[in-house]
Amino acid sequence: MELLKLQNLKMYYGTLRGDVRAVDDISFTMEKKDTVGLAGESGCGKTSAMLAILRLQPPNAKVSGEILFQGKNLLKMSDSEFRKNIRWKKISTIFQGAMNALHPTLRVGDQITEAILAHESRSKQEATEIAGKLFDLVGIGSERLDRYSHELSGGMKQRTMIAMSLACNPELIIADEPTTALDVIIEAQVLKVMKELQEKLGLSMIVISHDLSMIAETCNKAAIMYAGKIVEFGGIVKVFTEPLHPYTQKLIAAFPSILGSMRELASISGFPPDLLSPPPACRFHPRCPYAMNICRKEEPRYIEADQNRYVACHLVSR
Amino acid sequence: MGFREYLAKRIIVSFLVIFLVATLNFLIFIVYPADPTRYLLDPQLARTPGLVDVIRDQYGLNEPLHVKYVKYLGNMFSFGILPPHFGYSFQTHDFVANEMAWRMPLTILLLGLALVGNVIIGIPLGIFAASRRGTKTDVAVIGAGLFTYGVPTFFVQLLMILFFISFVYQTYGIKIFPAGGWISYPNPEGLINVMGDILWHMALPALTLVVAGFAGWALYTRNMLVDALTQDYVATARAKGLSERTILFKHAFKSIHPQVATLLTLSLPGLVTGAIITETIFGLEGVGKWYLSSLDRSNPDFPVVQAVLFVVATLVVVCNLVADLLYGVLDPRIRVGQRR
Amino acid sequence: MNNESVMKISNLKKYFPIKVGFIKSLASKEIPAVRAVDDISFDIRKEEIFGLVGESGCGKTTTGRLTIRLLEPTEGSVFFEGKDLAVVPNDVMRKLRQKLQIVFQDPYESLNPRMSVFDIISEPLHIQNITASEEQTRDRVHKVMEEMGLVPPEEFLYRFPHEISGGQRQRVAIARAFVLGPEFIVADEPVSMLDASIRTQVLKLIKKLVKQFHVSFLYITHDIATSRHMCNRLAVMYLGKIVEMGPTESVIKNPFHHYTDALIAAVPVPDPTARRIEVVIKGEVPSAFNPPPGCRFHTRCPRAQDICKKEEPELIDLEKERYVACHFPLGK
Amino acid sequence: MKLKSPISEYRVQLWTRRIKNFWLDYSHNKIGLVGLVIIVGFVFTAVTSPWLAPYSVEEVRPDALKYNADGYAVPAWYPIFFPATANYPPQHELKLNWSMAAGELPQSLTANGSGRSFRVYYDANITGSSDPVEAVFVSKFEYPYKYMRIFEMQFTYNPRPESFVEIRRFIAGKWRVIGTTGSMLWKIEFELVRPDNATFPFWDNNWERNKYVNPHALPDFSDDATGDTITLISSDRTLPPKLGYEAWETSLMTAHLFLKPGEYLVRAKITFKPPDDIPVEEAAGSIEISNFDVEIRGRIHGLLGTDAFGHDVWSQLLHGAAISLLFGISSAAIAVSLGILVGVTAGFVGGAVDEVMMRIVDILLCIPVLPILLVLIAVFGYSLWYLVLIIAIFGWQGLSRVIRSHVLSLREMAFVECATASGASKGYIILKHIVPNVLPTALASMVLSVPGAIILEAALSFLGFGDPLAPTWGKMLQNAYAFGAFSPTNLALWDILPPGIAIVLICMGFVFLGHAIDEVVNPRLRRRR
Repeated sequence: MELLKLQNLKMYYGTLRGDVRAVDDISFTMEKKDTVGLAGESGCGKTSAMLAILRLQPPNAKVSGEILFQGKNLLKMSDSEFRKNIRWKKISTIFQGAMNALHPTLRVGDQITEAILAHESRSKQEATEIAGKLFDLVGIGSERLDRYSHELSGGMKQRTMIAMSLACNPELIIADEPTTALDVIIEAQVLKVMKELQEKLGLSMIVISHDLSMIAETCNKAAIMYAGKIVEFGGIVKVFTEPLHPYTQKLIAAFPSILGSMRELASISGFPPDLLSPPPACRFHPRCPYAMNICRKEEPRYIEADQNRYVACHLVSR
Repeated sequence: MGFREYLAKRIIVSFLVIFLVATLNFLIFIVYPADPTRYLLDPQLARTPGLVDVIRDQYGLNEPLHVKYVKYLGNMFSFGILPPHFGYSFQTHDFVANEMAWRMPLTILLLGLALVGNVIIGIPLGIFAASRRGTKTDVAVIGAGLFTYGVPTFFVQLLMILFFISFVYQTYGIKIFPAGGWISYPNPEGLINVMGDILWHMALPALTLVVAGFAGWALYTRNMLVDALTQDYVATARAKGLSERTILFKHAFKSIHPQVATLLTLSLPGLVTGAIITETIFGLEGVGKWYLSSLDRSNPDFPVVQAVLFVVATLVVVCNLVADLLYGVLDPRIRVGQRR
Repeated sequence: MNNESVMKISNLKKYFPIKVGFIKSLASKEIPAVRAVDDISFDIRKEEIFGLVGESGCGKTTTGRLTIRLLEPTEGSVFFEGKDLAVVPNDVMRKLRQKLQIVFQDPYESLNPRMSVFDIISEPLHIQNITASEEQTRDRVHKVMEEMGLVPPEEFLYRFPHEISGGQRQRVAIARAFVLGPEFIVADEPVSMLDASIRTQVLKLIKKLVKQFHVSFLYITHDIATSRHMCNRLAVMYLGKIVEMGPTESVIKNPFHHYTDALIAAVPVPDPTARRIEVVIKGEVPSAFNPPPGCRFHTRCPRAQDICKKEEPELIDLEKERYVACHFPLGK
Repeated sequence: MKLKSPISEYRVQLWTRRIKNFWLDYSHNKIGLVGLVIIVGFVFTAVTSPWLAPYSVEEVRPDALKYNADGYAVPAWYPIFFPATANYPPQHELKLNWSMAAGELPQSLTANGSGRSFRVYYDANITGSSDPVEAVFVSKFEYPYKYMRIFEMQFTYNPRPESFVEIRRFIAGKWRVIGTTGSMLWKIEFELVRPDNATFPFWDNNWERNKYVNPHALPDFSDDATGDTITLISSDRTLPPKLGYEAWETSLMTAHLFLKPGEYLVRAKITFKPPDDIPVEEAAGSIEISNFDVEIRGRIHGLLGTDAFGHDVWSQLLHGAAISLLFGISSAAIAVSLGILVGVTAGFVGGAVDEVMMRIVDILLCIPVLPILLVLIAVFGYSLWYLVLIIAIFGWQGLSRVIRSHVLSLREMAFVECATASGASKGYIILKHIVPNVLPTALASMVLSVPGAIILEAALSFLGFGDPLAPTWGKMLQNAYAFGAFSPTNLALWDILPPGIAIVLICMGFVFLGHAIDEVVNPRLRRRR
């Protein structure tokens, strides 16, 4: 069964100079136990998409389209229903930069139990026990429940966030750049914890990152975003080994690998567009080496190129 | 450096500050050229040989500087408990402490009422505005706060007098507030009546201080809260499905507690300033008015000025110390020495 | 590239004293210090990009600053053109600075927001006072901007840093470093703040400049995968020490030190089909304020023995320019 | 490709662009524009006040003796809102002419002159009668107002027996002139005639005489009654009793005297008669009466009425603008300079210097300023410029903290290290990198600290610790408060509200301006991407 289905999701930020089209008509579907990687460069709208799913968008954002979660449209839900039934209980998150995502003057344990108490009718003691188990699970140790966040190291904070995201046994976890700002070895440790939990608990996740390597390691599906649009979506192996969209091709080739033989790194000429006035038609055409006339005139449709492979490019649709 | 060591350092510094203030306080009146005997005495009598010296002796004005200084320090640091109780007032020819003893409670009452009023109106209003960021309520609070910044308190007080006293009372005869002073004449009978009467007289002055100040408090609180509300941990709390109330009070407001404590201490100097003007305008016989009249050009009363300055400085320093303590309790992160 | 060395660093140390309470400082005689860089030696050759990798807090950035004397070393020497930069008088150092430059990680911080691109790039010329006329200044700024791909220069001259994109800023920062015609440049994570699609542009620019102007780079990074593409030789730092050093490809393919091994194993790979061996070491980097005795890595090393806790291993030449500081090197 | 223009031209372009960009950003800020308009308005007022104000500073200072109108005269537009004030008299300063009353003059009198001064000659010899004769002079003025409170009348009389009678004796069959003499008794009565012909005598002198003159000697006038200028003010002690009122009933009295609009008549009746002790034929002389001025103290005056001393409020308000602006800006500028100096020094030098400076700032921050200022003023003096200095000295602490922390972060910025790496000296870095980056903050903070200084000065003036000679708004409020503007009889809103509102307005102007500048100029608030 489909766990989450985005249909024509749009999110525009109203600014004085016009609408910034941060997310412009994206669609994808994920099943239970899927781990979808949402990849793209900074400012491509991946974090905005996450905020839209969590309904945490800033007040100047306009969201349209459909977000179907287990068949229910999240955007049509009332605030209180969404808050009580979906947030954390069904969909939880691991935020970017755990040092800021944890409250500075509340004990980390309390921050977890508070989430449990908000959604489940349990006693304070039970909640503390659950939190302790979660801490053991992510490898921090339940004895650290009464610490403040500033007393934990960066890796431990990130683990705390992971433990917190598991507090109410959610159906879906959205992780926004979960390992950015961590050192390589700590990052590997955290990723290992995430992968283990994924296997053990059968989690469904959306992982948002600018780092394709990280997505390659953790996900089974990947969505590549460029300038507010998903340009390619599909199974992780297919997307990485046989990329269809020129942007995906270039982006993957731009990532250096520590394994295998040395290869030339690809570069993409030009700069990412301003989402206030993105290029017309295909948004990638000014930087695309294969740009044709039609690319400048017509926006490519987002089509199913293969089974469960979606792409938006004139090269493919022709 | 531990918190305890830090606190010990603060206490030592505080004591030094008080000492420094006391010394400056002494020096400034050495610099002042006027001779108090000039206005202590009837000009006729001043010609009487020896009388000036007698008076000067009585007030300890003939002693050498260092003796004066030591005596002065003794006077000050005994805090009015040991004689001669902050020295003799030139005006009343009595111990300064005796008069301060009944004036001080009046001032503390006034400032206490004003502070409590500001806090219980301003802070909730600020929270309310922050929770409604971007709405008209919020804009109104911001506007009022900015407005407060540009409006002299004494002008607000004059306007209130104009309205409540000149119009409502004196023109239309409706006596909501008394016309001035701190107690009715003749004095009411019985302790409770007296207390009530004093409170009634305090009401309008305190109210004016609240009116002139609450919007500033609201704006500060609002700004700090809005800052806190845009922090990532608030987004976390929201994503956790906590109610807006919990987010606002448990998460956002809790994180600004230390700043509120700081704000409280920083508002003290302003309050003291407010006392002088308010008491003068409303004719309250508190320390502020007393202080101002003691600075009268033709008839200055130095011992009073010195005593008041010293007591105020001590109070402010002590309050700052308390705030430091509070800060350490409220913020587990306390990074020593990096307050504010 | 030849083997002539441009810069030779030997036994370099940098300790940062820590502020302690007055009472405590009376109690202990020794002034406690963070040993950011603790006795390291290496040399950088002409036209070489020398990579310095390690996790945050390992002392690589401090090393970079020490090499061009942005920090005063506690001990040791930095030889450049036969002079020890650690002890040369200030006026000589001032002249030498023409040949030593630095490019920083964050292009948002390394450009003064109140200065225009022209002012930023021409600033070193003013400081060193080497152009005779305004025209000369102008021409040199123009030339260097063209080299950096900031064309046409007129379009950028008037702009302020916040008006140009991240990639362009980093080019401006590099232009600024190149305007004096340097011989040695410290590049402190020059691309880590840039997007993947821009990153390669800048990396290629640096490689081009090395060839064209015969400069040497000290390339500081935490990203070992990128350093593989950039550096001729690599030194791996851990807690203020160099634990391994050698030609890049050789170090990556065949690490001798357990830390290097773990570091390489931890790097994610942009290839879902690759199944790499998971050697995830436990724990986090200990504090540099009180580093472990003996081999500093022994607290986390999977093969630590008693000797590792007591005796500090020397950095020795194991084979063909491959230096390692380990009692039990991998594969030996 | 080559840059075509020389670098100096490039600089001009850069600055033009900077200013243009600043203005583009600024002009989007509505509050900022409002603030700008307010401040420009006040600056304009301050610059033009010497020409714009109806009265000069010296004319409206509390120590100025001349009245512009009655104390607490209402503004001219008041009757629109308060019809009761409709018939209030404006300031009248009439220079009236005398004329003879209708009817024949007695034979023994001749009058001479016109308008401002008249002279009456008396010669009893003509009729030989010893009966008193009288001359009546009148002066008229139209008075269409009501509710007069104070008036002032002034006239001069001058008995001058310059025409005297020849003393003739019948000697040797013919009249011979044997000497000259002139002597008379005279009296002036002064009365006001209301339009309804009710007459109120309100001044007279007793009979006076000029001296007998020795027939054989030259006239000697040394003991003569001399002339006098009589000033009659309605509040004179003597005037109300004469008219049957108590001394404190002055305004009642004037209201009664000037009851109805219409033509008022002032009558001066001069009576002559020969003294008893000389022959009738020898009685002669003259009196000159001149300069009849009537001042009716206006109860309605100008744009904003008058203050307690009868001085024009509008003029004071205009003159106050210059002082407030000058005061606020100069003390803020000095304070900000100190703040930059301390902040940059503490932040850049660091170490013990920083520690000591910040401790001092800590102490100064928690000291209540006003009590200290009061002592300092009491001890050292009340001059305005002195006030500027001490307010500035107590106004830089907050900014120096902000600047210090800013400098601390700037010092660690990569671009500073870049400059160092290029061989820049510390001085260069401070001047080229640190100061330009803190200046915008300092500028905004300077603008924002102007209101504080203005309010502090107003408060000090209000407490009577301001410059006694400067017409500041705080002083206006003090005078209003101290001299009865709040009493229900006066309720001089025009004297209370304008200075207060002016303070509020100018402060708001600076607050708005400062906030807008802060928003525009502070890169923290600029979006990074």
